[in-house]
Amino acid sequence: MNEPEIKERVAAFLGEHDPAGDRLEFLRARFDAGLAWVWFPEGLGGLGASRELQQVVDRELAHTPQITSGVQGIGLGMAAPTILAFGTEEQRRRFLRPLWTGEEIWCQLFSEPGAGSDLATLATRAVRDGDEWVVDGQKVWTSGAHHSRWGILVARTDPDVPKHRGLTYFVCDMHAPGVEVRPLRQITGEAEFNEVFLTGVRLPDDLRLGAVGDGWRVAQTTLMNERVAIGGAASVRRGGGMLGAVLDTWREQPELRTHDLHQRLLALWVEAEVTRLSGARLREQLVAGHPGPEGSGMKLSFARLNQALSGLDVEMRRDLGYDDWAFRRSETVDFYGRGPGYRYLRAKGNSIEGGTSEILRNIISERVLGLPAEPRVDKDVPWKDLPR
Amino acid sequence: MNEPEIKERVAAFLGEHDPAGDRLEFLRARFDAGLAWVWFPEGLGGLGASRELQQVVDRELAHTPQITSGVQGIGLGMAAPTILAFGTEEQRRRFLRPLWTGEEIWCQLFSEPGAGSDLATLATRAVRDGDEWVVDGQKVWTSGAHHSRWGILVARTDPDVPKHRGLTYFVCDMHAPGVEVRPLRQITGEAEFNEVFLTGVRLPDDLRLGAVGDGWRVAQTTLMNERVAIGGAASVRRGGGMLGAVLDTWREQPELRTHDLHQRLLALWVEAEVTRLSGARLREQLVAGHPGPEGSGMKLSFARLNQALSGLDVEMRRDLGYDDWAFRRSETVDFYGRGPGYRYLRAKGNSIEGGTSEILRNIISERVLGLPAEPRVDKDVPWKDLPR
Amino acid sequence: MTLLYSEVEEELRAAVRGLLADRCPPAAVLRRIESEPDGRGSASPVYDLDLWKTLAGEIGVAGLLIPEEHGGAGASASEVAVVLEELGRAVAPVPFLTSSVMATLALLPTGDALLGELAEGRRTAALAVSFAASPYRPGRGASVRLDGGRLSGSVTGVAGADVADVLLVPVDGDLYEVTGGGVVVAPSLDLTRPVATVTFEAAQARRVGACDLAEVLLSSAGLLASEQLGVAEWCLDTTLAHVKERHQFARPIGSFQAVKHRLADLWLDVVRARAAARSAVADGSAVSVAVAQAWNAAVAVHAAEEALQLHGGIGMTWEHPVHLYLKRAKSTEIALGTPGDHREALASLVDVPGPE
Amino acid sequence: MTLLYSEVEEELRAAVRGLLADRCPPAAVLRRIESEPDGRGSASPVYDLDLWKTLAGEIGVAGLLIPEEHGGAGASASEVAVVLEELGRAVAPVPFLTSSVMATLALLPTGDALLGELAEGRRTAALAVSFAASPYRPGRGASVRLDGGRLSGSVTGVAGADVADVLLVPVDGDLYEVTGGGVVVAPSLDLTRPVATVTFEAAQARRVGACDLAEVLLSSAGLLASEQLGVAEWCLDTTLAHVKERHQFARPIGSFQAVKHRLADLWLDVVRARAAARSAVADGSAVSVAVAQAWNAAVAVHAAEEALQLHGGIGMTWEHPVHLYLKRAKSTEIALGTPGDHREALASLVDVPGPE
Repeated sequence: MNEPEIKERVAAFLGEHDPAGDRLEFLRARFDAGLAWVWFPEGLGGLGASRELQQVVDRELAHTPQITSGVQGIGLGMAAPTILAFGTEEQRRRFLRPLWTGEEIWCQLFSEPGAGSDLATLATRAVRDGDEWVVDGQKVWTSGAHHSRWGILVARTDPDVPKHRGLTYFVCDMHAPGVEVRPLRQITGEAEFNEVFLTGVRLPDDLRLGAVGDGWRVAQTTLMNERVAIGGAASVRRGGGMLGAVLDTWREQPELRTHDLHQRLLALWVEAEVTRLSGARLREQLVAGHPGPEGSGMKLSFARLNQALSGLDVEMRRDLGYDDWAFRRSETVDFYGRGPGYRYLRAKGNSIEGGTSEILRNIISERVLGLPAEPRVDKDVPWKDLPR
Repeated sequence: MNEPEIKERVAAFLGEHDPAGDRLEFLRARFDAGLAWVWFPEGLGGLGASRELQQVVDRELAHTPQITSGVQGIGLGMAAPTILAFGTEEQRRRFLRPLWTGEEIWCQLFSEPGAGSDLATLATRAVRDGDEWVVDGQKVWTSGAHHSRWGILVARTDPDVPKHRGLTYFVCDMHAPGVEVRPLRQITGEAEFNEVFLTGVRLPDDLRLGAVGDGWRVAQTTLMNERVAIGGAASVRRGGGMLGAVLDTWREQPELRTHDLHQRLLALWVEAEVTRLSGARLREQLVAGHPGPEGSGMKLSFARLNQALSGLDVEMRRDLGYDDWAFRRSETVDFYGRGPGYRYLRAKGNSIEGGTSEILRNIISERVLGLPAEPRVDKDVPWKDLPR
Repeated sequence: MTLLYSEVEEELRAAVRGLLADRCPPAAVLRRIESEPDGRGSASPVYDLDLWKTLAGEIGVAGLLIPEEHGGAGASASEVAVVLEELGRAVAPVPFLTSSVMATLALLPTGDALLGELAEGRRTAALAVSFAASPYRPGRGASVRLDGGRLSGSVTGVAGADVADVLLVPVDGDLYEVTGGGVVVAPSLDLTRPVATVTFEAAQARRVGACDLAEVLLSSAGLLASEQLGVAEWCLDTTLAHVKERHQFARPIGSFQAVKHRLADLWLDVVRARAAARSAVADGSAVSVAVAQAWNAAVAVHAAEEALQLHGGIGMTWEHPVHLYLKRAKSTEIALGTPGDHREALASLVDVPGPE
Repeated sequence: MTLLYSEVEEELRAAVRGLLADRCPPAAVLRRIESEPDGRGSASPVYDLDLWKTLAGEIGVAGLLIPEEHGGAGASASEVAVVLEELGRAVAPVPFLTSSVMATLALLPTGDALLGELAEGRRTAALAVSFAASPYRPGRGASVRLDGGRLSGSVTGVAGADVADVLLVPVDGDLYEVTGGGVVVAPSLDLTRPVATVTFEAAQARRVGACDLAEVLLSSAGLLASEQLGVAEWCLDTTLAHVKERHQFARPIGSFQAVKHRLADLWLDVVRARAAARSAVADGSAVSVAVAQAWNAAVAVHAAEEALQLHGGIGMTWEHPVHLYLKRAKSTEIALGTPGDHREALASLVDVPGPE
């Protein structure tokens, strides 16, 4: 399928469906027409076309009702590709359509208090009971859990084999008895995330994704898609982003300037700019079909920059205040709608969430630079015998 | 023995020996009077007194002929305490007197091209042949080897046991056939150090120090004394040392100043000052008899400061020149008699010589902070089977 | 002049630390924060006045700087510094720095009778000066003027005002005592020492005496370096304990070399912060204070940031106390001069002039 | 505008890299240095003129910037930059930057016939400007004046003068060709590109045309960023190879996490240096050049310093080539403006004004 053909399809679809009508009906129809994600197979919201063509569709449908990328992010970015890759035909048909239309929201049940960087050591148990699995454990850093219909869940089904081998991947019914969601307050005062307690939660075996014991491999698909999403080098304009927030104040309030701050700000301006240029170069490589390894570094760079800039911002303003400590849920990270104190605190999470900077440096040094791994002490030890 | 008593001894000694007479004779007499190092046993240059009393002796004899601490440094600081701790009575009597008077210069034959931070992996072999040992191997970073009479040598006598266990400590006769000394040119152009090639060097067994296979333990005594010497937190005045060299130029040539350099220089001034204060505090602790663990950090701090300051110096002067690349031997590090380029290059060695900064951080983290060691892969492996 | 701690100081430290361990563990501070999470309102329930009573009365910290003839202990800055280290270690919500250090330093030259009340801990004072002011710019944030013996104007970012019985207001070289000032606490970055805006509308004021505000702020800044040292020490110690305990990849995370090296470097920073803090109270000179502030303020922030990062996700949660230290550290980076201000002051103090 | 390398550029790179691997490995450069270790004397044997002949003539790098009508290749800065990357990677002792970039850039606007000779590599030129001058202060180190058609005065720190047949001297907005200048090479920090003092005593001079020296230095600085990238790349690659090979404690030292993390950070710096270098030649704007110089000069120094440290003792020896790169990197940190100069320039270029 090529660009003119796809444009024709969109035109035909628009001829049949009025964008000014019911939003949900329109979205469902778009899915059924294969215009949701064109690189998905036909019948599952796609046309089996190349991924680049999606941009054409999105352009053509820019002025029609849209899905809400924020709250649907985990479903779209992580659950969907995993269901596509490992789901049965039945699972794909059951889950993908309401996932895409936003009728069903998804969350991710991976991290645990004891399993962060070392996710494979997770302890949530799933024990088979006839046609069902009984799940017990605790998950953490689950955004959107409180309005999710489904969760992608990795649980331990065999503690007697080494850690990577005893895991199984499930779709967790967030409405099932025994699922308890509690907001997790962060240092910013608000709660973006949740803790999810699973107590005797019964999941039918047809909610299992992939084979028993194959959960680690299935989870890799999810995580690869997460990194793509986070490191996705969103286009930033020169002097924009977190730097822009600082520069606005700098320009508006000359009385705040000192030589110390000036020199540091100039150095950060340069670092932000070379990082921006790297992102631009990376996108050019992607477009040219030669994605480089540079992507692994973008998240690391932005975390450092955000932290340095937001720290400078607080210091520059000599602001001992804070905009609001109220404990409430927030759905998104509102860097620019909030005060400098919030930005400073929230940016601290940038080097932890979605892979700590330490883990990213490990990954770069081993996968990009080819440096040898450290001696492993957990390779062939049954999970239950690991020190913790 | 107390202060008045020792003063009396010195007075008596000075009554018998004319400081204006023959230098060597005076030094020998001082040794024989037990006033060389008073904490050594009687008959070996000392009086079995407490170490602090040495300061009294040194003060009283300040205007008499002195030993030359530079070229004798390794003998005095490293060989002597080791001979005292592990030598036979005969070895102590043979070596200590000419060592102290400077009649015999000593060098250290520890490091090898393949054994730097991991000294215990050294490969120089010593094979027993009757009453002698035959030594083959290569040592490196040996200062003063070219005018040394003796060297302290660690060699492998048993390759079939784990690395720490197969070593033996010797006194190497630097005049023996098969000892070849070559100057080792450094990046500064000059040669402070040597490579020493040992080819079929025959050492009688009575040059062995300590038991066969006990060389690692003996070497620890030497190395502990080395660290004390290097980390010795020499008293620096505020704004002195490497900082002083930069400040002189800064004050004399205002046209060199920029805001960038100014801010960096002020930050380094502060770092130099807090490091100086730490050294002062460390010395107070030593005097009070409570040496803290802070000493381990001094060498690390000074290496960083010297490197940052000398780098700033070159940049500030915008000096593309170099004072002298001539290849010649130098006995000491002449930081202030040479140009900024020399200081910049030579200071790079500060984080390598006498324990790299990486090794020092390992030591601090494990011995001071109590952090766990990394998994060891060489603990119980015979030396000959180690990967290299 | 010594950079070591005396035996008396170590005893004082032990007494304060023991009391705080018992009465003011981080969990207790967290509970106090929770009690009014949005920080709004005119009184700050965060202060533990029972604890303060014991500290001030039984251990006698409130009168440390006050001469014996005024009912104090006549102790030196060096002892006060040890108390500040311990209070920093505990982010203890008590008005020691604001009342027993800053307000007291302002009062001392006047010999006013209020000193006796402060020494006994019967009353608590605050200096109505912005915490963001510095020895080099003492008037920052203040717009108070004297008019017919009455004070009008406001001061922003005042620490300790919300817990003070008495406000001491410096105006044009003189110090005034005011009892009726409007104190409005704003949500503050530092949850354990909120700042307030203090407003006077023709408030009655008693002239207490002369006040060299820059000098008061300089001495306060020197002592603040010890509080920052305490904050950094807690962060280092707590992180060390965490990385020894926390396992990932079947190893304590403290056995990973990158973590070890960072902590070794941090330790070295803290070692030097200790020397700097001691030096600032040993001679109290403008140079020593500027050095200690330039170094320790940054070390405290860095230590708290490293602590948060090495705690991983748990460090981002409200329930773990590390954020209290980060917020305290970041606030004191601004308080009484930023590191950059103090470095700038050094330029002339130690003859490292800038360009032009 | 693209930040990628074109196919033509990659072919050019392959040709240059192949030749250098064959004719100019680090060991060969070291041997050339050894040939006159003290660096004194008027001619610098360090330059490899046979290699230069092949590069200039066979691969045709000398005429890259020169339009076809003057016998050059009429290529873009982007291609020149790729050559500089490779020459930086090899610290190749050839006068490409000084003759084919700096002198050529000065000549280009004049359309002078000398361009043809430079393009063919028959002659080599040097711009008699201090290597420590910058676009913001182009006259640094120079004191040449015109008097009755003759030049007098001197320029310190001139790179490439000792290997040049022709000196091009900018004086008061004009460019002069001089063949009889006194060139005295001083011992230089950069062993592979020594600097000289050039002295004129009423030297005969031919006016070639007008010269916007600041513009020439700006373009040169932008291209120098690619040489610095090459230096940094060699340092990173060589260090990676070393730490994979070198064992201590029965492990490759590259398996130690602290080493791995430092190299990951260094890699990220180099990745960004590549983007910065490409940007500087893609648009050649003052902003892009200042950014590339501010970043890449520092990255090259940092990469060389890390390389030395991670090579341990061997890195401190004359026989290992890492010092050639450290000396080159440190010299180019000063050349054509320090990172601080370029950041200062950005203050006005991108509206980040300083205090006052």
